[in-house]
Amino acid sequence: MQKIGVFVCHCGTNIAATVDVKKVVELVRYEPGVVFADDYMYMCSEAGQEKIIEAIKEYGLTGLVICSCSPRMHEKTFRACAEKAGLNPYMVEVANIREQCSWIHKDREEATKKAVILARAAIAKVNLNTPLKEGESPVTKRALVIGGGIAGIQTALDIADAGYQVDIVEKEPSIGGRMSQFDKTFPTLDCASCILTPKMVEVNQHPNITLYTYSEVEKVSGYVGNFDVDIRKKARSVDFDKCTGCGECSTKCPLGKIGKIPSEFDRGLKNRPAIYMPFAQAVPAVPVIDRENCTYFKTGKCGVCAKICPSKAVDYEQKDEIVTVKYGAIVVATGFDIINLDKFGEYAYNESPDVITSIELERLMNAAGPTGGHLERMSDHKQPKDIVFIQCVGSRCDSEEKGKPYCSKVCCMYTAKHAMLIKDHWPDTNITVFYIDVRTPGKNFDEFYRRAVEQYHVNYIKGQVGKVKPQPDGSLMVQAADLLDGKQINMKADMVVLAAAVEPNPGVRKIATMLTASIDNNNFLTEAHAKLRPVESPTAGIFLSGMAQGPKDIPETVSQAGAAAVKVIGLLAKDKLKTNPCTAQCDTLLCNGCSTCANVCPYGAITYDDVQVMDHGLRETRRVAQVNLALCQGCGACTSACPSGAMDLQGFSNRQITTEVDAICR
Amino acid sequence: MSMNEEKKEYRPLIVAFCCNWCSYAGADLAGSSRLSYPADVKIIRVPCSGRVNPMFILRAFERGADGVIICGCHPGDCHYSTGNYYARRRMALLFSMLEYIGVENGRTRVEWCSAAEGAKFSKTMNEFCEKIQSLGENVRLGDLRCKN
Amino acid sequence: MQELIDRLKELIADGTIVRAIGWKKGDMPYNPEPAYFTEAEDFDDFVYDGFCGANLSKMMIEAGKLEGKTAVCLKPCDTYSFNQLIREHRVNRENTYIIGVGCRGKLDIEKARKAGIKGIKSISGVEIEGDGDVVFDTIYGEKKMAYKDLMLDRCHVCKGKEHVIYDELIGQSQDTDDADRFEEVRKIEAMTPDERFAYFKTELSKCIRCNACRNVCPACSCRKCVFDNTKFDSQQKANVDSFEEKMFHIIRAFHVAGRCTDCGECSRVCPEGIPLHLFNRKFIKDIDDFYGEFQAGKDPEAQSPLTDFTFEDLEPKDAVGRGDK
Amino acid sequence: MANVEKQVQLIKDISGSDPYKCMRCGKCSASCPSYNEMDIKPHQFASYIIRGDIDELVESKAAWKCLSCFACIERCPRDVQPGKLVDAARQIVERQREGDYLQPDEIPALLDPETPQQLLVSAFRRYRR
Amino acid sequence: MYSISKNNLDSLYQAIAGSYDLFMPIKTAGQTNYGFWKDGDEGDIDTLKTVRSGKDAFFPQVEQLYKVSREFIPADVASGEDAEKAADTALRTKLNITPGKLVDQDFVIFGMRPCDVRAIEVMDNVFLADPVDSYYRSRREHGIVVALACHEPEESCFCTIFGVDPADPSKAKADVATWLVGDRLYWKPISEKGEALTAKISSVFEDAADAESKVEEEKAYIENIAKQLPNAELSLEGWGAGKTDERFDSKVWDKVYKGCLGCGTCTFVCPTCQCYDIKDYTTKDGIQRYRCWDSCMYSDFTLMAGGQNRQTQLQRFRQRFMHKLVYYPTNNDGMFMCVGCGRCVEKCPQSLNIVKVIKAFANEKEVSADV
Repeated sequence: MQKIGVFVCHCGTNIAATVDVKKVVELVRYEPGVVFADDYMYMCSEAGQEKIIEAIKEYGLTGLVICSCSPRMHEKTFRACAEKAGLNPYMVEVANIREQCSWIHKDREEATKKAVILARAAIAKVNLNTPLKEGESPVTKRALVIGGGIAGIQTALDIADAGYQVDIVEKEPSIGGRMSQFDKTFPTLDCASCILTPKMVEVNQHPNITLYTYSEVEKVSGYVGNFDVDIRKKARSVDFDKCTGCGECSTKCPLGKIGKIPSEFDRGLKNRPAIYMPFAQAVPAVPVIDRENCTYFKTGKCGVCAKICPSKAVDYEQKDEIVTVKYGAIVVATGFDIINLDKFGEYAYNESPDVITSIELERLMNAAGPTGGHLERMSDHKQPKDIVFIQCVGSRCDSEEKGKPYCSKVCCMYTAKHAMLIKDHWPDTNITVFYIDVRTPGKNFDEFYRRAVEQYHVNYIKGQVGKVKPQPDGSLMVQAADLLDGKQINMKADMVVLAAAVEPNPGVRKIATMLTASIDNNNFLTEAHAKLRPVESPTAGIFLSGMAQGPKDIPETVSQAGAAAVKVIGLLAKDKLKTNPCTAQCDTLLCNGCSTCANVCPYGAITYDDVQVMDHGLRETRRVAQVNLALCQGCGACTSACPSGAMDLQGFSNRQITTEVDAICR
Repeated sequence: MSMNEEKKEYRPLIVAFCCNWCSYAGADLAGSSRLSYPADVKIIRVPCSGRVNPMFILRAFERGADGVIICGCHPGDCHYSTGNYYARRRMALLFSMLEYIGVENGRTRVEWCSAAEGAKFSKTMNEFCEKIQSLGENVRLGDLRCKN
Repeated sequence: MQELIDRLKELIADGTIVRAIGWKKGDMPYNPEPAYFTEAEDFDDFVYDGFCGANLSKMMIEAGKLEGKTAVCLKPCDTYSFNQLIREHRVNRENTYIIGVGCRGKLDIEKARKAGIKGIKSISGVEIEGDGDVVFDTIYGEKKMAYKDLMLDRCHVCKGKEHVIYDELIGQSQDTDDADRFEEVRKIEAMTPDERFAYFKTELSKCIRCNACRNVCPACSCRKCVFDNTKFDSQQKANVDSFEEKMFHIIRAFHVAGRCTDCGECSRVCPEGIPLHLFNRKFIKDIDDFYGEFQAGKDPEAQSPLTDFTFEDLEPKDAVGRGDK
Repeated sequence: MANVEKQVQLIKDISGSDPYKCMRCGKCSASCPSYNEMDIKPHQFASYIIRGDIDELVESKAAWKCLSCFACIERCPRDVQPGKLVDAARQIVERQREGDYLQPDEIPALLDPETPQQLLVSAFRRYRR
Repeated sequence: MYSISKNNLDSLYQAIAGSYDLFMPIKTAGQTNYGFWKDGDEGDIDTLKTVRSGKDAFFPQVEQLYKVSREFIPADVASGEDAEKAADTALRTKLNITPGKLVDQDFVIFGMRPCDVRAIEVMDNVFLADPVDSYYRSRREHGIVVALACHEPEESCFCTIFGVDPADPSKAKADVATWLVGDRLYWKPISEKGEALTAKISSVFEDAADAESKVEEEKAYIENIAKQLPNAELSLEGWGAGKTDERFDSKVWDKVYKGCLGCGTCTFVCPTCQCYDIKDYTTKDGIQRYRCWDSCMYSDFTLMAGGQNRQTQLQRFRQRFMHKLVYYPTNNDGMFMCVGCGRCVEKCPQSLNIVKVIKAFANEKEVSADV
């Protein structure tokens, strides 16, 4: 029989305002096993914990029930507190009477009654708790960064600089990501490639960093400290070691001249050959053959690139290669893209080549871009005179099939940037920005925006555009309302730039599933705690960096990348990790050896052995399940698959759960 | 008037099994967002919806629960990657069997609820309570011995 | 039958097997019992006729642990159970010599009793080969029944007379499948919830918790049933006319769901004549409907539907109310 | 006061939309073909309802200038659908007049060449469900 | 002797049920079992063998023994009465024990066959011997047994070898003997209790002048059939009191048990098996302690912390038959704990039964005699 102490927290008035704490104390005192019950203003405070420790010592408590906030909040705190008093930390159960009681119920009597029932369930459970001991598992001192944009690059560099091995997996032929497509950055108007390219080179040359470009993560198994990752290195068709990056092949590829393959890097504003490097500063500077479009791969004829390559690096026979590497930690930095605009027919994006997205504008303004940095309309290659920017295209949109409910965060700033850059080059241009709200929280951000208005006279109009109509004369008619002046506007424009909403890279869902990292409704990776653990996934050993976690600009991305790196370094610095003791356990006397549990175990933690058992005097050799405690993550899938009840989960045993059910149903 | 006061209003007893990673967190979020739902719902924390043994559900009914709801991560989001897929199959078969033996539809429910869906959690619980309230007391699965 | 006996004796004589599991003549003309045969004279009592309905595959769990090979006589449907036991590592295939025996449907003496036949002294026409009527010589005179009318219900919905695993085949089979396997389930599904509840309540109120269904079931091969398990707090012995029987039978059916081959032993042995197969068959029908057709025991490599999934599986809320308009 | 609340609720019920979701982006006003003839602009409908100025809305010109072209409903990013709000306001008027609903087969007789096409289309759209 | 037309049996049941609880064979879902008859139930006395015997009348499968519940008075309630009490949790916690209700009303068991009536005697030896089982005794004291002759005994019957007379229930320890002959039921009270019952319901009976002769005819008919039954001459030689050593270590057990599934069918349909288990069921505020039938064939029968005393099915199988045919007779002046009802013969899923066991030993003897 346990000697249980029950501690009911007021949480200031958070609990006490709706739950009669004294009454809870009074009523649980009579529950079986309870020898002590008390309440306190803040149980998690130093003084509150002291109270618990004293009671453990004075009453020789063997189990604790804390009625307080969610166990997700303070279970760890109270376990540590129990441990301080010499009690096994797993003899603590938390009854959640705040989030799941006082905060959602208004009626005091009802809430008090429920709190008592929740406490009873926890008491009944503690009666069956057993002391558990954490195991240990080793840590592989190598990290994987998925995604080679600025987030991935920064994380990798920081980890590598701390002396740990890092691998970057990038699915494109070059690292650099979205940032490499940008022209200038706000609010300082630095040239994006001037600040990014050195970092890309550094990554390439860092002794601790291995690059897997044109590669994808294929399979992930294992757990924190011990991940096994299969990486598919897609066939580049160019020998990495032989290629000098001279670019001769790309220049000579016949398809480059016909120009039918739109360049991904230039957002389709330009075409590229079948053997190509995405951009001039690509890292690694080794081209790939796009086998889907290459004439040689389609028809077996051509072969020009192989013939002209001075170092004989082109290799049509190359195959995809899968390498398996062990990692201790994984960082997801898969970045973002902009949403598809098909659903926004009113903005005529698909109708007119002169309606472009902001990323396309970045390419158009970039000196290395399709127009050599000259701003021109894609329809007639004339320089636009009147340019309209439309904000919030798909952002802050309630309709799920059209857009995204969130603010994309970066559009206000880059639009101001675009406006100023255009005005700088072509001061005669008239620029109108239609906005809903201009959001500029950030260091020097509002100053930046005000500069666009005050210094460059960019015309900001509050009011979302209703329609963009291409006109027969090649111009665009923009229909809007100036809400502040109360006028409807019909405005002619030469070019319309849409600030399309950002969304996580579509590939992230697959990766998150492989990593068992949770993801929110918008496909952003969920952090372990929005405030306290913002760069960690709830899944141990998985860390988040950059846009994959939520909309953010470059400075924020870089700081988050650094934070993720620190978390990884902290993990890799450990030699051993403590493992969750709430693992499955097999009762060999009940086990049939039927393999049902092994079939549902997601971690391959169950194996079968022939063991000698003594079953009530009967000695037999039986095939029974064995749980690898280092692999078991405690999900309990095996326990409900097991027909005989041989498999049980420590900390959430069959008995413990049924007893909770009973207590609730009393 | 006094008649009404004496007549005890029927309040259902509802057991909710919530997975630790998504739904329990969703319930916490409902709490911190003050999105109320009836106190009739009592939550039991389990590591994963795949941990919910059909026996727990029948046990709850046996002991007098009027409704049992299992909440887990959305398919594809299971913290343990596959637990909810197995749960989905188990519960589909179990619910169909309960219907088959004549238990009213709607006493059992599975809902996928992420940690971000506090509003959904609260809405689901409100709906479920309403449903159970309309079904009334569970007389078909309860064990009479528990009543006295 | 003689061919079978001769072959088994031969196998013992040449050392292929040490013993055989078959049926031993009963003291009544209709009650042969499953038995071991080791010595030549043991075979004097060997019988294989229409009343040998017992599924012997489960006996191999224990027999497989014995020294030397054991031959077991399996009817076509029994081989599915055996395959399933192999899949679950419950039998030792290396230690088993499977003789697939022919079958033209097995008989149910209860059907004769229901037809008012009693005081039976001897029965003819139940031999394994033949096609005549069954003739009962009773204290109250001679009675006749068509073989088909005396057959176990399960034989009318036979899975087919093909053995899915065997070492050798002896004897001919005749098809007996002449009814729709899911007809009864559909009939119940078409009832109102109240009618369904009343139906199962009446049937299950007869249950005496003798555990015959469980103990005979080849899928219920647990060393210790969860209902005998003190650790789970699920132990039950009593029968009360409220919930326990439902709990027991639902969970039992659930535990064998995806593993039950529909051999029909549970309904055959129930002393109260409860149609227990209706639970299992419901699960089989649902599995077929929800996840594609699946026959347990057909392929020992196939993943059981409950330890498998697809991303697009049916949601539990769509599993119910399918009959509602 | 209670009456106003009732009316607000009625509008919410009829329109099925939530005026609180409006973020004043003005896409409705931008899209509205009758904008210039309206005294209350489409993007203001939500505020009128939130404030409870139902009478003003009902008595406005705007309510009767809306052509029910549904451009605002189609484009509203917040699902507030001002067109439905103003339509609901009109229905309130109709109901106050205790006007009976028409059966579909009564309509042809009532048609005269002066009836705006738009009105019919709008009615059909609304009652399609 | 009284008589009633078979067509009028329902009015007989109604008459009895008017004053007593009536426990009798009722047909539900195709099977006939004993149960408390109420209007609308299908009484069935044509079926020779109910699935379960009538022993539930005195020894039901589940029986509540007593209830323990905890009661707790909250401090605020107690403080109104007693300040000292309010301060001390222990003083405000109470344990209530409520014993199960003993039967205190007469009830009628109708339609028991002579073998089942004999089985009551078997159970009496156990439950009424010191220490007396008060639950059983209360039922015995209040139960009025109406026995029914076996119109056409079946091949599984072997009651005659235990001296049971299927033809004449008046020889059994019943209160009323009845015969169902053709379309009439003949009714003859044979004890004081039986007379009292008859007096209470006499209005439903009709005159039947030929009653005696009809019953005599029926007796002869039954006796004639009983003689022809295949097991009418089954010998019990070698069984009975004091045969433990002779039988216990026999090699025959090794063979006969092999098909046994370890289910409890034989035990639960048996009219004489009287083993039970006592268990607790946790309720809202305490426990209910109940007893329920147990089967010695179950692998967890008499399971104790240290394990079982019978670990193999062979041992369990042997126990059941040794108990019926040797141990019980040893303790009860040679009376066997089998009445030859033949239910196990019909119901064993694997077709094992007590007759086969008796025969197996008889055959073994022949074999060894030959050698």
